[in-house]
Amino acid sequence: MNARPDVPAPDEPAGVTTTGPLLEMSGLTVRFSSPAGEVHAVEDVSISIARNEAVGIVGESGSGKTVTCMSMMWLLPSPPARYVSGRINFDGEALPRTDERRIRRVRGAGIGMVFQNARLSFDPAYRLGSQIAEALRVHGAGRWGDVEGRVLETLRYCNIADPESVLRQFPHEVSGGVAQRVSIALALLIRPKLLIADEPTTALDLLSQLEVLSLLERVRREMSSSLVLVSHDLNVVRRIADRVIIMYAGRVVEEGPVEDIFAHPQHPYTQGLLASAAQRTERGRLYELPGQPPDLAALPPGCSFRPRCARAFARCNHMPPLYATAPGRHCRCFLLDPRGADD
Amino acid sequence: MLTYLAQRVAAAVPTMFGVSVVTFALLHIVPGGPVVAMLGLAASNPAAVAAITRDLGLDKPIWEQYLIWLKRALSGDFGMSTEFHVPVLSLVGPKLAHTLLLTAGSLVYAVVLGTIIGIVAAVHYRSVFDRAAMFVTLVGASAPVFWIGLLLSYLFAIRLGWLPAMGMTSIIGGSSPLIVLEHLILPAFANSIISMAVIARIVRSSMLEALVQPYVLAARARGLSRTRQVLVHAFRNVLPDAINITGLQVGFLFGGALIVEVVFAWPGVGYLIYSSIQARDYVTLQASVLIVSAVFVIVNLLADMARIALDPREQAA
Amino acid sequence: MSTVGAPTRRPKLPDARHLHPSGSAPKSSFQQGLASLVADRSAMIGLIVLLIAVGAAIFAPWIAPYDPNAGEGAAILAPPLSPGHLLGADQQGRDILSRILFGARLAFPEAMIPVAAAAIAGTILGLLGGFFKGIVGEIIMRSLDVLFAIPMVLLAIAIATTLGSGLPTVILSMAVVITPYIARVVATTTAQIRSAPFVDAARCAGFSEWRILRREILPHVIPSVVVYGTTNMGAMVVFAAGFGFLGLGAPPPAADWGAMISDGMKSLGSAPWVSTMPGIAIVAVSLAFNYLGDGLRVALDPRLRNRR
Amino acid sequence: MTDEPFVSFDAVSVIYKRRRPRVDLVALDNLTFDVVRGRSVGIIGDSGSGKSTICRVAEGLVRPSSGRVLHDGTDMSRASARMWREARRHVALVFQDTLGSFNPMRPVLDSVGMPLLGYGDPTTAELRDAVGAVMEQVGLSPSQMTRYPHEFSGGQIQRLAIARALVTGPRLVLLDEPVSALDVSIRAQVLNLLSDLAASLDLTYLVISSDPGVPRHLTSEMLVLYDGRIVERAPTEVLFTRPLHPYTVSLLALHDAALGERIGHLADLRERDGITAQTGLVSVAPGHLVDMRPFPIPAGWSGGRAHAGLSPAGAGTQEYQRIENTTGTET
Repeated sequence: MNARPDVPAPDEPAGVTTTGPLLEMSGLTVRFSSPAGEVHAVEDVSISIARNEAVGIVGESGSGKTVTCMSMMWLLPSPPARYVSGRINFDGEALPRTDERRIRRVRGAGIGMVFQNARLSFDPAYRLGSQIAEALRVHGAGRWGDVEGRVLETLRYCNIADPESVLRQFPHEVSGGVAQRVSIALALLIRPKLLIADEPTTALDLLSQLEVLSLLERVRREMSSSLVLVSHDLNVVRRIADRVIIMYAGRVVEEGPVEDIFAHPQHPYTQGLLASAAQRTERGRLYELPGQPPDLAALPPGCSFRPRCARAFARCNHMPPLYATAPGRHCRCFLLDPRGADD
Repeated sequence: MLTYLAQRVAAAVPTMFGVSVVTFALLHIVPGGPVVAMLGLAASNPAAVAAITRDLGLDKPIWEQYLIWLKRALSGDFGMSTEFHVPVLSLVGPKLAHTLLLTAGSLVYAVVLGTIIGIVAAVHYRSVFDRAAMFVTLVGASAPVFWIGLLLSYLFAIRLGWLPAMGMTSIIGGSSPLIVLEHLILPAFANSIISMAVIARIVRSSMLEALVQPYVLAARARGLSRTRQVLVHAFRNVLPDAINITGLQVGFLFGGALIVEVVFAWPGVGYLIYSSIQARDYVTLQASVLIVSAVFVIVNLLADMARIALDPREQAA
Repeated sequence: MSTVGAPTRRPKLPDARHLHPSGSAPKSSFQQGLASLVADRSAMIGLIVLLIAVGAAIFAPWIAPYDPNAGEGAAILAPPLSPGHLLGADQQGRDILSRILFGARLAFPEAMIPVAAAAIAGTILGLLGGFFKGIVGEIIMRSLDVLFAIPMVLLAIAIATTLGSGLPTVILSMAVVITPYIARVVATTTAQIRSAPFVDAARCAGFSEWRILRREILPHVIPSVVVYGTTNMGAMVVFAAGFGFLGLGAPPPAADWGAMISDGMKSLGSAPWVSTMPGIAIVAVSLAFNYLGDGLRVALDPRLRNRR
Repeated sequence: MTDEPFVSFDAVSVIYKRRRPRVDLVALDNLTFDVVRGRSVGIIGDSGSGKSTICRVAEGLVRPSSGRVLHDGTDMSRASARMWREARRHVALVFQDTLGSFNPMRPVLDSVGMPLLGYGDPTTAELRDAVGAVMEQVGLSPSQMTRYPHEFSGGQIQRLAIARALVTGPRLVLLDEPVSALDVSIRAQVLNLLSDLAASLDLTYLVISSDPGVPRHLTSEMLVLYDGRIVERAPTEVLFTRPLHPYTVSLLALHDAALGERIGHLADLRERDGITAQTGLVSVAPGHLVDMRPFPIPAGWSGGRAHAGLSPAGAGTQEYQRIENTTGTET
């Protein structure tokens, strides 16, 4: 096993309060205009990430999980995205969407990001080495000479065999697994306080998925940076995250410690998702969540899950709030209304 | 990579062969045969017809004539111009240089302005600039080159008098490069408008596609500035397409130059072809078409090589 | 008769939710196409301008104020809006408006006939070049390369000069010049579709190659040819005017837009309108074709049209 | 009805010649298996392990470089186009690129009804009735048949593809990654639909999937493919309860942490039964064969919480090591 190289933990600049959440996102609402009408991608989402915490965001396609994680550093270009509302507080300081200069300093330094298709997240016209150097240079890393050592070391830490030759290769010349591990290395190089991974294993073949997952678990154990892992695969999130947030039709529907959620999910959608993923069978047939994923341009009134919910009742044609059902646990369903779910 | 280039060069040879056959054939489908066409009115005198036929070896079988013609063409001998009674090559050679100059001038306009408009329109997608630029370029591409030339000539040369309206050199100023450049501005710009429109639209659509690619979003996530995302990453990947289109545009610019030369009396091959049409000087016409096409094939080849050199994926493919 | 596997027991299945996006009652593809075209404002403007222009061409003799070729001494180089001559008169005192109307009688055939002919020839060549790999395809594609090598204008001039000027020559030269471009559009579309999974699906369903060509490839090729043809009809009007300008079009004194511009060149300084007016007509018609072509591109593609 | 296998592969190998890079791609390496009526077969393995090539070979779209493909017992190596057309009548294929297998320029009626047009000459009325019937069978209302493919959601397009496969009453249906493009919550709907149809229409399936869970409920036997060759094959439940080959173990561990923990291992088997692992598949139990050849365990497979079963001593090719079954829980 490679001993943990000297990839320094993020050094705490003096004067910044080390207590309090690392990132606080409150009331995020993002919409897209499309030929089929206004798409409500994310509706009033509030997430807080503590320091050195791993949070999993789980949701199916169209749940808004990717838009949410990207909005943590106002990444989505608008147009086409439209930030209707939302405030972000990072590392104790407000991060207004208008402060382009400060956002650019946070992007890639405070927050590092890893994308779903790693090979496509590198520019096909440049070698991997020059793109890594470019990212470091933008954050004041000085000449390549004194950084190369650390780059090679970090690449080896990420299980890249022969990092020297990988640096000279073009993105399309390396495998998906290698590309993903290089992008993780690049994110780590800039010593981020928060690492966001948007479906890091989805586009990989099985063996590469194992490699990337093992690497993320190692980063989680050996690094002090917080991690946001976005995925549609519950097993992936269960292995890495401490806390998990379930999203459906652009809203958070359930949130809580990962073992709690897996042991006794409260929201009907979470229950359905877990049953489907575990391929539980009832009377010889797989557990089935009826209906279609929601059409974000034509959301039904009230709870978005109502059309597919077996336990829907009259009250569900209003939008339930996010009830606090236990310390650190929330659920957006009237069934969990502390005042009793009167029909 | 070299094999790919060798292939491209090899592919150009049959093309050139095809071009020579087409241009040679053109001379022979003239109604009444080439001789009658060349002699025009004097064709009524059978002795003259017989003399020319023997002289040009037109009595030999067609393919033999082609071989003779091709051998002489390769050695630069395209026969005598019936209008100016000088070897065609001496006529076409210098004029070709002037046409190349005019084409190069319009190419610079088209590429520089077209690319800039394309990039800015893509970055400010659906903005006022984008809509205006697309409308103006569409109108520009829908107007005849000579009409635009006349309008520009009327406005800037005749009414405002800023620029010369005719020719390449002025009697008083002589033919210093500055004077030539001054004469070049109007015709080159007139000729460039259609190609500028095409390049702008293609650069814009390629840029729109490139700007939404994951690697641009990733660059943004790494804290790169918007300019760097647009130019260093997005445009760098559009460059090979832009060069490819520019290569193809050279053909249009050649064609346009031939017509613009007539409007601005620019002493190029176009003007020569125009006058040789009037004078029924088929030998010159045929040679001009062949030479211009040959230059065009070579230019296309160069554009192809430039595109490959710039696109690493091409090299691997 | 079809051998449908008769289901022994129809399993009770949850009915899939109504279609998304929910749309009105499904009309035939023709009706959908028409609806999309009518809804496209710029395409409609293009269509109206074209209809007016074609109408002008057909009814020119009746609506033109003067005989296009009869010069009127007093009106020589009369400016626009002068009495009796809305758009003014040329060096021979001929009314510019009448000449433009009659010019349309030349402009449309000079553009539409070659594009139509080239569309047919180009489609056949393109299908052969794109669908049948092997030698046939290669020969066709290489011969097209030859035509591409010669600049369009030059090729046209070369053909026109050898066959003598006049309408038939212009139409033939233009057809020869455009065919390779249409053939290339068809060949690339065909080559793309050939490898699409739904073509494999057709083979698995027992379709012969010819039937695949007719039933799966043509529905993609025909719209792209129609759109490419319509959009480029405008460019052909401009190109045809080039012939007139170089004196290769219809012999004088016929009213040809290109020739009118070239005649106006002599008196550009004193009477710029002589050259300007026909140019405006060319631009208008050319733009109209472009917008109509764009509208058709959306109307003929099911994926784009019901997005509106 | 002959009880010949609907389709059988006899030592089929497929090698794609490639110019750049000049190495040949071995898609299938000496594959032998049968699909008999009523006993559906599942094939799992990584993308690029040659899975999709199996469907194309079974349908005759790709000719094998060596070995034979048999339909109902007849050797198709030198079959004429007409023989292939007849063979395809009883074997339907649901493509991996489902949306791509529908011509976007034609309403779904034409695509779903395509096999009918291929094998018969139905009138438009007959075509509409037949398409309407199969659409209802897969849970879609026939009124949608004039819509275009892009107007349907992922789950609905998958149902349409299944409907097309049913329209000529096949006996065997090849399902290439039937649900991999669908969301987890929609997958169960399609899988249940497939198992219902198998029961009601007496269908047999060949299910190709990268997710081991998908064929689990549809098949009675499973093959694990790696680099074009079978590394393990067993009755479905046996494969899930006692997977032996390290590759199978990793496939299962990735997709279901719990499954991964119930792991037997190869080494102690070899010692107990004295089987010398030299070439190819060796039978370790009735119907359970495992490839004993050394299997390269990539360096990255270290650690991992629920992945206790595998901890290689180092990188590179590695004789399979005796691994403690750390969890020891038997269900």
